[in-house]
Amino acid sequence: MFQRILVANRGEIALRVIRACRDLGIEVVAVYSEADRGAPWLELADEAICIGPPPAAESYLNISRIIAAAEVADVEAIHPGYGFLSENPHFAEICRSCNIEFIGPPVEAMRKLGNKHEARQLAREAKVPIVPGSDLIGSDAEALRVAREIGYPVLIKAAAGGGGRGMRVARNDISLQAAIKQARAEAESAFKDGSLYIEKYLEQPRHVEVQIIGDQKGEVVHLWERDCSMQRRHQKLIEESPAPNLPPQLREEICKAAVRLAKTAGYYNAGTCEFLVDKQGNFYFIEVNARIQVEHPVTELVTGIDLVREQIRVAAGYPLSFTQRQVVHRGAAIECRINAEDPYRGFAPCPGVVTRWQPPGGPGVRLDSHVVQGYRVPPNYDSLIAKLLVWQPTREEALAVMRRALREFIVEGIKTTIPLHREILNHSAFIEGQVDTTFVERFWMSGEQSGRDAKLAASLR
Amino acid sequence: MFQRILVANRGEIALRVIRACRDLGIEVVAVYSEADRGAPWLELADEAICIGPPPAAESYLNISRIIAAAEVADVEAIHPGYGFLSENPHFAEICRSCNIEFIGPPVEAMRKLGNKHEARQLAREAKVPIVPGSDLIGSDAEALRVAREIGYPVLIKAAAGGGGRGMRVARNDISLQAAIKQARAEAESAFKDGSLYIEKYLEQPRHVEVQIIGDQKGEVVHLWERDCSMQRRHQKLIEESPAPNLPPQLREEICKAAVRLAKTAGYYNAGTCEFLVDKQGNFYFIEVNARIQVEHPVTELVTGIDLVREQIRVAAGYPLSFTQRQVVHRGAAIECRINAEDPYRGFAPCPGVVTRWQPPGGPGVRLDSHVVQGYRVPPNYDSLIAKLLVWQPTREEALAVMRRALREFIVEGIKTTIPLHREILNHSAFIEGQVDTTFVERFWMSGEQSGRDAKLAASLR
Amino acid sequence: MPNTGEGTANPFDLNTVRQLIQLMAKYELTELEWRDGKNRLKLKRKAAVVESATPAALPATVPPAPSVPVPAPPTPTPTSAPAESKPPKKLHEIKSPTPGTFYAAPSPDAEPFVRVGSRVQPDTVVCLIEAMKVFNEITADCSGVIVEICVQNQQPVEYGQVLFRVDTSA
Amino acid sequence: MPNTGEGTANPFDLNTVRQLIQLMAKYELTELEWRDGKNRLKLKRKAAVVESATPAALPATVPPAPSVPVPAPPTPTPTSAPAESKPPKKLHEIKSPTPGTFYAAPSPDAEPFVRVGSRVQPDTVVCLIEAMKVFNEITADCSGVIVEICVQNQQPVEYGQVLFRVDTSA
Repeated sequence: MFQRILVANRGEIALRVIRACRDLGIEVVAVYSEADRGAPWLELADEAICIGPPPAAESYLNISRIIAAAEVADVEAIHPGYGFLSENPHFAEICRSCNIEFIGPPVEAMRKLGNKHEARQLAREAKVPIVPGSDLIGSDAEALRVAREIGYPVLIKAAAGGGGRGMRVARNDISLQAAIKQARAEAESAFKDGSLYIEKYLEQPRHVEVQIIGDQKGEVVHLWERDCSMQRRHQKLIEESPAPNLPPQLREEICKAAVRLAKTAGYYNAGTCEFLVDKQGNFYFIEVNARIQVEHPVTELVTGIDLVREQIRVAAGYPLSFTQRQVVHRGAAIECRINAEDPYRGFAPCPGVVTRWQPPGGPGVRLDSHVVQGYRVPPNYDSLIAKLLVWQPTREEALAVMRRALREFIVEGIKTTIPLHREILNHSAFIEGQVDTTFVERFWMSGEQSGRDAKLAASLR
Repeated sequence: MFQRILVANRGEIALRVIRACRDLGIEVVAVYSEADRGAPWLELADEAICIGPPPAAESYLNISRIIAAAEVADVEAIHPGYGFLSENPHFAEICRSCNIEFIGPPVEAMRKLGNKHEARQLAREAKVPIVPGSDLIGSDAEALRVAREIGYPVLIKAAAGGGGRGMRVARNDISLQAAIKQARAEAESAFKDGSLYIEKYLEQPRHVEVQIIGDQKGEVVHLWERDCSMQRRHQKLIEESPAPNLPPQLREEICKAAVRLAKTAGYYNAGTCEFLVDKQGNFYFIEVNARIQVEHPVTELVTGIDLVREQIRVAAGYPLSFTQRQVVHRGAAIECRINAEDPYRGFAPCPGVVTRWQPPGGPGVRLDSHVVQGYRVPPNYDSLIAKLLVWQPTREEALAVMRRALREFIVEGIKTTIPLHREILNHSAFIEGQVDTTFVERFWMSGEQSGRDAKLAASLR
Repeated sequence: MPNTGEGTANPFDLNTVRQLIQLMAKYELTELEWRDGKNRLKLKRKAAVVESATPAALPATVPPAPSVPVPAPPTPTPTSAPAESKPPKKLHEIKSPTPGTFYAAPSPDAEPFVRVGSRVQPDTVVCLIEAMKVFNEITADCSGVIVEICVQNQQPVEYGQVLFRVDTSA
Repeated sequence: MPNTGEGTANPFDLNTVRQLIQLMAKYELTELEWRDGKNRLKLKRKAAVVESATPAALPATVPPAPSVPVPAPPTPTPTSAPAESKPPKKLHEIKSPTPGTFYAAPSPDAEPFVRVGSRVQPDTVVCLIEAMKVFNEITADCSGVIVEICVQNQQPVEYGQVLFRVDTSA
């Protein structure tokens, strides 16, 4: 096993990895930018090294400085967390060429899965259904032909994209051409790669993803699914497992498809296969997230398996510590993402000093957060400040416990998504498990709703 | 189901019951003494009623004021928590005579089990082994005869006792007579009942207890055992489940004995049968705690069953929501009691203002605490301020996670037992599961150890 | 909403500060502190001992709110609000010795024990508090005139809740 | 320490501060504090000790210490401690532009690039920082005399860590 690991990340996921290392008895080195100097999670690392100024490009995204820190700190492996360099195959390659294990998948699999076109090819190979659509599109004429073939509405997506950037919906020939132009420009500026593809646009689909993990001996298992349909602008707000109202056979099929795809890609370590499920019960592969995900604790709660520790173990060359049969899904878990944002003003980021921090607790509650009272949320990075999770034997009980925990959770000094979550947890569509990926936009972000809902939110204290 | 419940308690257990009510959708009324005015858990109740001045006798122990509050608040049931009136059959009787359900066992069972002599009689009836010894002793001459019969060392105990008061060990005829005199005086002053009995004193036994719960239809199940051998002066410090190194057959026998005893006593609702286990693998019934216990969350973590909610359900007349077969023990859980005490000065109470409160979190951690930053621990009541719990698939992992959580836990302004727990979690005897009930006295409370250990503790930060 | 606090609004402006400073000079204050998060006000004038001719407008005795977030206890009885307004003279408060139900009169049809303006002696019964079916007679325990009845007939009360105010100087 | 801060919006402008200072002088204030996060205001006039007429030494802009417990960052390099002691004159600090390993000399047997007392120009190479097998030449970027070498040969350094202090007035 590794003796010493470096965490190339910040905030809650840095703390999560630090905790996993402590639990495994591994020494852990944190790196930080000047914006995070004195941050509370650094105290829990065995060593902390400043790697640059606040801009991520000069610190958390700066490969040479992170490698330099890893060499200076004499670590055997780097955990990249999520975001930043976690899905950068070049970084993984450099780590390994410096004899530092990258705690993540093999470079080749990252490369292939990181490109949507190649990922679709892999899915075809693995007989995993994909959204009907093109391969890469060349001319506008070709796009038009393809769009007509698969039928409107269609979605135009950047091959190198993510997080909703470079995505456009077109509902007819005219809007298609405008959409292609916009998407290409956006993709070029964001990813320096204007390649696009077109696919069938699914109306009000559900987002279901499968957690997988594999070892370096070729064994891959799934840890069942998560439903992440509660999104706003392709950013997840709430995740849960099991996916409500998912027929057992469909569930089984999706999970098996994820394993097939991972094996076909030669994948190891943790990853997530994302699918869309339409109202007819068809499922379509969309992408693989080749890293640990924000919402991984949902799966930890229903399986009792610690995913980050398992990531470290398989990166060190150990075989998986459990078989597929030993992965038992039990009860129901829900995660609410608490962001430093004002949900009633378009989710505007709200960095600042947390003057009061009174987290919930008691039975069934897990909180992953790097925040302490007095912590200043810096404006430079992601707005996620806490992941509030509950586990209960049934979904109904989990909803009740989440409501209770949200009520107990008091944050002052900055705005958060807590009041929005209180609303959602009382919304019949969510309670009944009938949410699709357009839910938040339709119910909370339309102009005429916001006034009423702000009042409602206030009344929910 | 009840619509509205009153919690006749304070601190963490009041909060625990409030949480259970929220989770069940039941309205909850808190009562408080003037010492607890403005306490944080009161905010989470639907209503809070002041019942008296700080002394417990005039507030939390004052039956007529609590009943008056219950009538004024129009509740259907009272949850007594632990301590205070929880094991007072007279209180239970008054509640029920006022048409307010007492969330606890039947009065008759409480009466019998509350008297050690009658409890031993019940155990004999149920064929549950008891510590060899007398029934009640009359004259000193009789005591001498009994002591010689069962063999020294012997323990003299108050029939109405608890918490170690009225207890004495005697190792020969001479010390026996002095011990009886002292014990009788202590018992008379503490319980207004000088009745004593003598029993075999077990050297370095382990404390193993079984959680049971029954419904009003006569069904009783056990939820497996807890090991609470880590005590100081008969006050538990650490509890865990499963009991380490307990042979499976013995474990099964003890659990079945507990159910037999409860059924014989006509018991329902939650309760705990306490046993001593000697080095030869014999077990002896000591007493029944006819209430929810401080350490009940240990059992909740390994079974996934919420005991307080189940208490409320069975009090409302529902049958148990699970059968014995459905109670599945999974993994390992440990609880550390965090008290406002200075463990290096004889566990002297340390009330005062908590100027910094930074609780641990992340995977596997549960915290039950009524404390928030700025809270003032009043000097009037119990010193328990938090119960830190962990669950993991194995005991070894649970120990690691507990160490991590204790390291993260920062409390300033008052002294706590946190540094002592950090020491214990690194002590080989505890790690190996070889602790008996005399461990803390032998290792931490002897004079010559305290200096070294204070230093060691300081070095453990 | 007790658990949110008024937080962010209400920043200072120069004009406010100027007026404060002028007040300080006029009344010879040596110190003035003023927070808002959890309200705090602190004023000092020359030596704290020399209280001399108290300038009227200074709320010198405002107790600083605890720096700790202490929620206001939920009161089931909204009528206790008048307690906040400063009573004028020597007022004695008659408080409830137990949680229970307040009865202003010995029976539904009877006259109330006392009204505002009633003169009471220490042993005058002023009301009944029912707790556990027992009607406890509450006596005034002071001499004076009832100036306020703080609760309504048949209202539930807490331990220590103010029932009456009596002007003992009348 | 970046994560305590004085609160987000509304920094002062020169005009406001000027007027505050004038007010302080006019009304003989000795102290004025003004926060905004959770609003705080604190004014002192004259002083309990009677500090005579010294309107000069007004600590008008002293930032209040954070009330928040902020942990000190763990430093892997104990030798940075001298940084605490106030340097005497105009000192320029040469900092590491990257985490890496500090080399005082171009090769193990060679003389160090500089010693205490060495005079440097902006383009004088003062050390090497090795990161990812690349040896980066660090230049003085100022003119003056080396008065302190803050790290030892082959010591690991962080980004921004002070390597040398240069007296630029020498």
